[in-house]
Amino acid sequence: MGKALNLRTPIVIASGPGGFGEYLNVSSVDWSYVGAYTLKTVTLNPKSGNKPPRMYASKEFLINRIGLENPGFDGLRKMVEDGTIDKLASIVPLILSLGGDSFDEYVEITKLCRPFLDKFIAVEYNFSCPNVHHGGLSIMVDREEWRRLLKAIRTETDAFIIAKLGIESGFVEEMARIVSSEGWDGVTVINTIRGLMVNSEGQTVLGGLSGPALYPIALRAVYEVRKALPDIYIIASGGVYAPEQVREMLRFGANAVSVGSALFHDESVLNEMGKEFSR
Amino acid sequence: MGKALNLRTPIVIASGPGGFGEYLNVSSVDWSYVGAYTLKTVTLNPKSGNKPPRMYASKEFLINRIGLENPGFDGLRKMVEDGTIDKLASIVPLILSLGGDSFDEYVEITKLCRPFLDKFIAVEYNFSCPNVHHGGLSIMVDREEWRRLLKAIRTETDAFIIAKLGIESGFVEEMARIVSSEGWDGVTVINTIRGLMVNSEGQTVLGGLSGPALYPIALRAVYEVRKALPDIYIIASGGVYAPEQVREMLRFGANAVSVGSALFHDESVLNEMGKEFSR
Amino acid sequence: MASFSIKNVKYNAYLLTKKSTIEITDRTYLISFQEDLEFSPGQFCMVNVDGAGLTRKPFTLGRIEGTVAISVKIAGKGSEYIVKTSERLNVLAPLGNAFVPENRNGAVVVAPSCLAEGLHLSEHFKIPLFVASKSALSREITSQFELNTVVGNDGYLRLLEELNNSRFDWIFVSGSRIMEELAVRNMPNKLVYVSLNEYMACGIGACKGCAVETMNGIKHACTDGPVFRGDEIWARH
Amino acid sequence: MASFSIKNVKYNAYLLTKKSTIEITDRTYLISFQEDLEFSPGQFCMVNVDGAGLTRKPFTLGRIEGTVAISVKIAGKGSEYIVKTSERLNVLAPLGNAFVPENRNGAVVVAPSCLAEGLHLSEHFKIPLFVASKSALSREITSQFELNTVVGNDGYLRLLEELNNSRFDWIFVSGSRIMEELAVRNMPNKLVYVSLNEYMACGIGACKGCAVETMNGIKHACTDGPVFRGDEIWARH
Ligand SMILES: Cc1cc2nc3c(=O)[nH]c(=O)nc-3n(C[C@H](O)[C@H](O)[C@H](O)COP(=O)(O)OP(=O)(O)OC[C@H]3O[C@@H](n4cnc5c(N)ncnc54)[C@H](O)[C@@H]3O)c2cc1C
Ligand SMILES: Cc1cc2nc3c(=O)[nH]c(=O)nc-3n(C[C@H](O)[C@H](O)[C@H](O)COP(=O)(O)OP(=O)(O)OC[C@H]3O[C@@H](n4cnc5c(N)ncnc54)[C@H](O)[C@@H]3O)c2cc1C
Ligand SMILES: Cc1cc2nc3c(=O)[nH]c(=O)nc-3n(C[C@H](O)[C@H](O)[C@H](O)COP(=O)(O)O)c2cc1C
Ligand SMILES: Cc1cc2nc3c(=O)[nH]c(=O)nc-3n(C[C@H](O)[C@H](O)[C@H](O)COP(=O)(O)O)c2cc1C
Ligand code: FES
Ligand code: FES
Repeated sequence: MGKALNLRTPIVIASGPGGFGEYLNVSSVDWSYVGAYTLKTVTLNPKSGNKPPRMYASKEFLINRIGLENPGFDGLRKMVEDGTIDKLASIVPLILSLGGDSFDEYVEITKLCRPFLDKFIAVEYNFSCPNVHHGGLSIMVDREEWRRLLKAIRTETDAFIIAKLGIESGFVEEMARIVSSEGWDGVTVINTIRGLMVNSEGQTVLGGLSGPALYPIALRAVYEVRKALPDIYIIASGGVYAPEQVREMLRFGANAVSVGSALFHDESVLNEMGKEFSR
Repeated sequence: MGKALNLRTPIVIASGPGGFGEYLNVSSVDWSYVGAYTLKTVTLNPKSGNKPPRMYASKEFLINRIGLENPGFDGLRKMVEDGTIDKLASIVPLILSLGGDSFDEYVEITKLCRPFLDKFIAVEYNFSCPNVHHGGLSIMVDREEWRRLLKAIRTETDAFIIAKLGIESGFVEEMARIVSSEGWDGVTVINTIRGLMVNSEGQTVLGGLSGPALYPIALRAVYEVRKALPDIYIIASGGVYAPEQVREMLRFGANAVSVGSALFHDESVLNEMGKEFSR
Repeated sequence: MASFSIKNVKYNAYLLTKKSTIEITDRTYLISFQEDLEFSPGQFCMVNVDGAGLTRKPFTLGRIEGTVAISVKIAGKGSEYIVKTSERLNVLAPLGNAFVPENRNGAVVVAPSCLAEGLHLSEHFKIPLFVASKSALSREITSQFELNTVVGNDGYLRLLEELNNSRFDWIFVSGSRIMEELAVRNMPNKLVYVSLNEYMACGIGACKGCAVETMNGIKHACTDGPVFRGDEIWARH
Repeated sequence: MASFSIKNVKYNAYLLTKKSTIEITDRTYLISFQEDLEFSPGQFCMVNVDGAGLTRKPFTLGRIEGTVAISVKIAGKGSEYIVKTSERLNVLAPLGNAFVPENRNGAVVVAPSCLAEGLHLSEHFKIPLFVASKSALSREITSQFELNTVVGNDGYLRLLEELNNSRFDWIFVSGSRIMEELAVRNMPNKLVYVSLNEYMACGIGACKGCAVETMNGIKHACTDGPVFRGDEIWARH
């Protein structure tokens, strides 16, 4: 058996839609029903993100091209130093999400975060953001380079580390095999899928698709990864909007289930999802 | 400029949903509005396909696990010899789709088909069927082996050859670059995406997703491939159900647009789509 | 292996105008049409349900005193659309093979969802019709047609037993998969025909979605059926 | 760069019961609610539209003689749901910053879609309200409120010219993006405030979707706005 996170419930807030804890200000959520809150991906240097428009939605998809807007390592450190992280963590366990624009940046930010990694129950590495030009998806084009990166990160930390994988860089179960063989503890599958929509003003929105239409794809990814790797820790991500879907994801092999875009519809669905697992 | 197919209209019937020409029996379609009809993928040996259930649908997705049921090369030869292919081709130009379970099978069937390839305006190689255990998707896991296969096929034939790519074996624009660099004429993007649904009888249906929800993903794939390769011939496939979508696909770089699952909704949409391009 | 020859047939798309819609039983309706179209007993059509479904939906065709009809059980959004819409229905027909029995010494058993087909076969071949329903049929239906009806599971099992010991050479059964399987298993003395309800996308042999495992390998419900010999589908023990 | 400090606020989810829905003009409605909730002029709420949209939808809040109200232009399925449903609305509020002008020597210009907000500001700050509409307002609205209305594009441009030469120190404009941009460009003598309509998913600063390019870099309409100084958004030439 691989290591596990032992969450109080298997419900996890996805990296990005939950920002840096803003949903903790929404009074309708009972956080004892939530197992962990993943912060938005932090990169070494701050990013101001992409130009607007950054979002659009159809009936089944939400498309976003935020472009990893984040305060960078310095911003994160400030949140640690001013007690924000401790305050958030006192309400719900936190997962840190890290990203980078290059091999060196991934390693560098890992090193820099080491002093306070114990404030987080796990670190998720975002290898699959479709909305940045370097890093994210492109780091995975060169399979051998990526494998070296996985090895390098594993060497830097004993934390519970999770690789977040999309479905476009290679068969997700093959990617997960690589992750596992480098001694990582878990994978999050899937991330958004690259899409293109033209909005009502006629602007082209190139971004990542999230929402209900991802669900059967994410469910399949969970199934394939579990089939390939009986012991790896799996966080399911993609189109989960209802308690039945949490149950189904768990049934097909997920250890935890992440909720992203559904927060935008009604964050109180977290209560319904978490209730049955709460002790 | 790369070679082009010079279709009478840019509307193409997708491989699979159109079977082996059965839609030519439907009287509501005016075939002068259709540029080409791709036959269902043929493999060296006949395949009886997967066990039922083979299909299921939600509001936005159709899932299928046909498993490349096809009569094999011998069946195809029979259709050539008994005049069926000529009869079909006299109504609408045909594209042959070929698949295989191994390197050798792809090459072998190419050789065997050579004597009658002139009956087809192009040959599409299916490298992306998610529903067979060997071949299809898995041939692409080993990138170098796949590149050798592309080279070997190109050596065997002067036909207009097109590689059909999914989005899961690697970034589709990277895959297309490889295809182009091996001297191929075109790509069809995308194929179905692997999904999992539980049907109303509680059976697990592992198959490929097609239908409306694929559209923004396919549109993005067309955009990315066109950006990477200004000269390659692109057939767009995925979720095209309406004339506006044909126009949009062409606007973002497609040379032709394939119609698959939409046939199941109403094949007469082909008339609406083709009309404006008809001379 | 299924054959891959392409049939020399024409499938037409018709626009059918509803003439009447009457409730047969709970959530199941008999819809008749103003227009005529040519087809044989046992054949089916694929009905376009507009935004209510990604594919056309298969329904067996029936003819009642000359009028084309289908019966529809509301199973989801598509069938609900068919029952409720006042628009004309876009229908691809006729599909599948005509049912041609070896003789006329047979009987038909249908669920209410296949009543149109049942009435047609009964009228066409001049053979008795039995309706096996979960709940009682509506007054409108029983007043319009003289029907032998059995209600509930026990009633159905008794009917099968009777028919198994009857004078008929064959029994045609059309309803749910469970109902058809029960018929095959519980009437070992008889030749049983079943009309299968496989998931269909094209209805014309193109998509290969409607595969059925038979004693003779994979067949396709739309082009090899929809009617099969029961013992080709279910072994009898 | 936008700041990343998390605000020390509580966002509440309310269930609001409709009290009245009246047509303001073509496809635009004023909806008032039975329940009260606390908020300041300029703030907005995110309304859950059930199956009619993947995200909650943003609407500026208004208060008219003590009653909470929103105005809604039917722009798509979500806004149509809000207008038509008889269910209670699930609303996250109050969001964004209160509008705090430097003095009370201002005026408010709104499109009919922002009438609730306009009435609120006008009442709260005791300042004049102008409504710029494409078509005439309904009798119900004009009989209930005394409104200065201009109809059509030309009327709007004339109003802007007048206001530009008026005694007011500032003008608050809330409507479409085009309407707001026109106001900034055509009232160079005035401090113009605009309430932006960026695409929003969360409304609380989490998703970073509502980015606006300002003269001072990227800001977020939901947490830095929704009201901005016009000259922070559009250069004047
Ligand atoms: C040859 C044939 C003849 C049929 N004749 C009749 C009939 O006379 N009367 C009648 O009431 N029903 C008949 N059926 C079943 C009918 O087609 C389904 O009930 C109908 O398609 C349900 O569609 P829906 O959108 O309402 O359901 P959905 O909500 O889409 O699904 C509900 C259930 O209906 C079935 N179903 C859905 N789509 C299809 C499909 N494309 N093909 C087959 N089954 C599907 C599945 O079991 C599914 O789980 C027939 C089926 C076949 C294959
Ligand atoms: C802070 C703020 C306050 C607003 N106040 C009002 C108001 O008081 N009255 C009013 O009528 N409208 C207001 N709007 C605009 C309103 O939110 C949109 O018209 C509404 O969301 C349309 O939703 P739909 O489902 O009907 O449209 P859709 O069919 O989804 O889209 C139609 C158009 O509406 C806009 N839109 C859709 N979804 C959103 C979204 N999530 N966020 C922002 N815009 C969207 C887009 O321009 C889109 O092209 C406000 C917007 C913002 C950001
Ligand atoms: C607005 C938005 C921002 C996102 N930002 C990130 C991010 O910073 N890091 C990351 O790993 N994933 C990010 N994602 C992806 C989500 O974590 C999630 O994997 C994806 O949205 C699919 O799940 P969903 O359908 O539940 O939203 C973002 C998604 C959205 C919609
Ligand atoms: C029932 C079915 C069978 C298919 N069979 C094949 C096939 O044999 N070969 C192939 O290349 N693609 C096959 N496909 C994929 C389609 O050609 C097409 O790429 C895919 O369905 C996406 O397009 P659509 O959304 O227009 O259907 C099949 C798709 C369906 C739905
Ligand atoms: S339904 Fe398509 S082959 Fe039978
Ligand atoms: S709407 Fe999400 S950050 Fe503003």
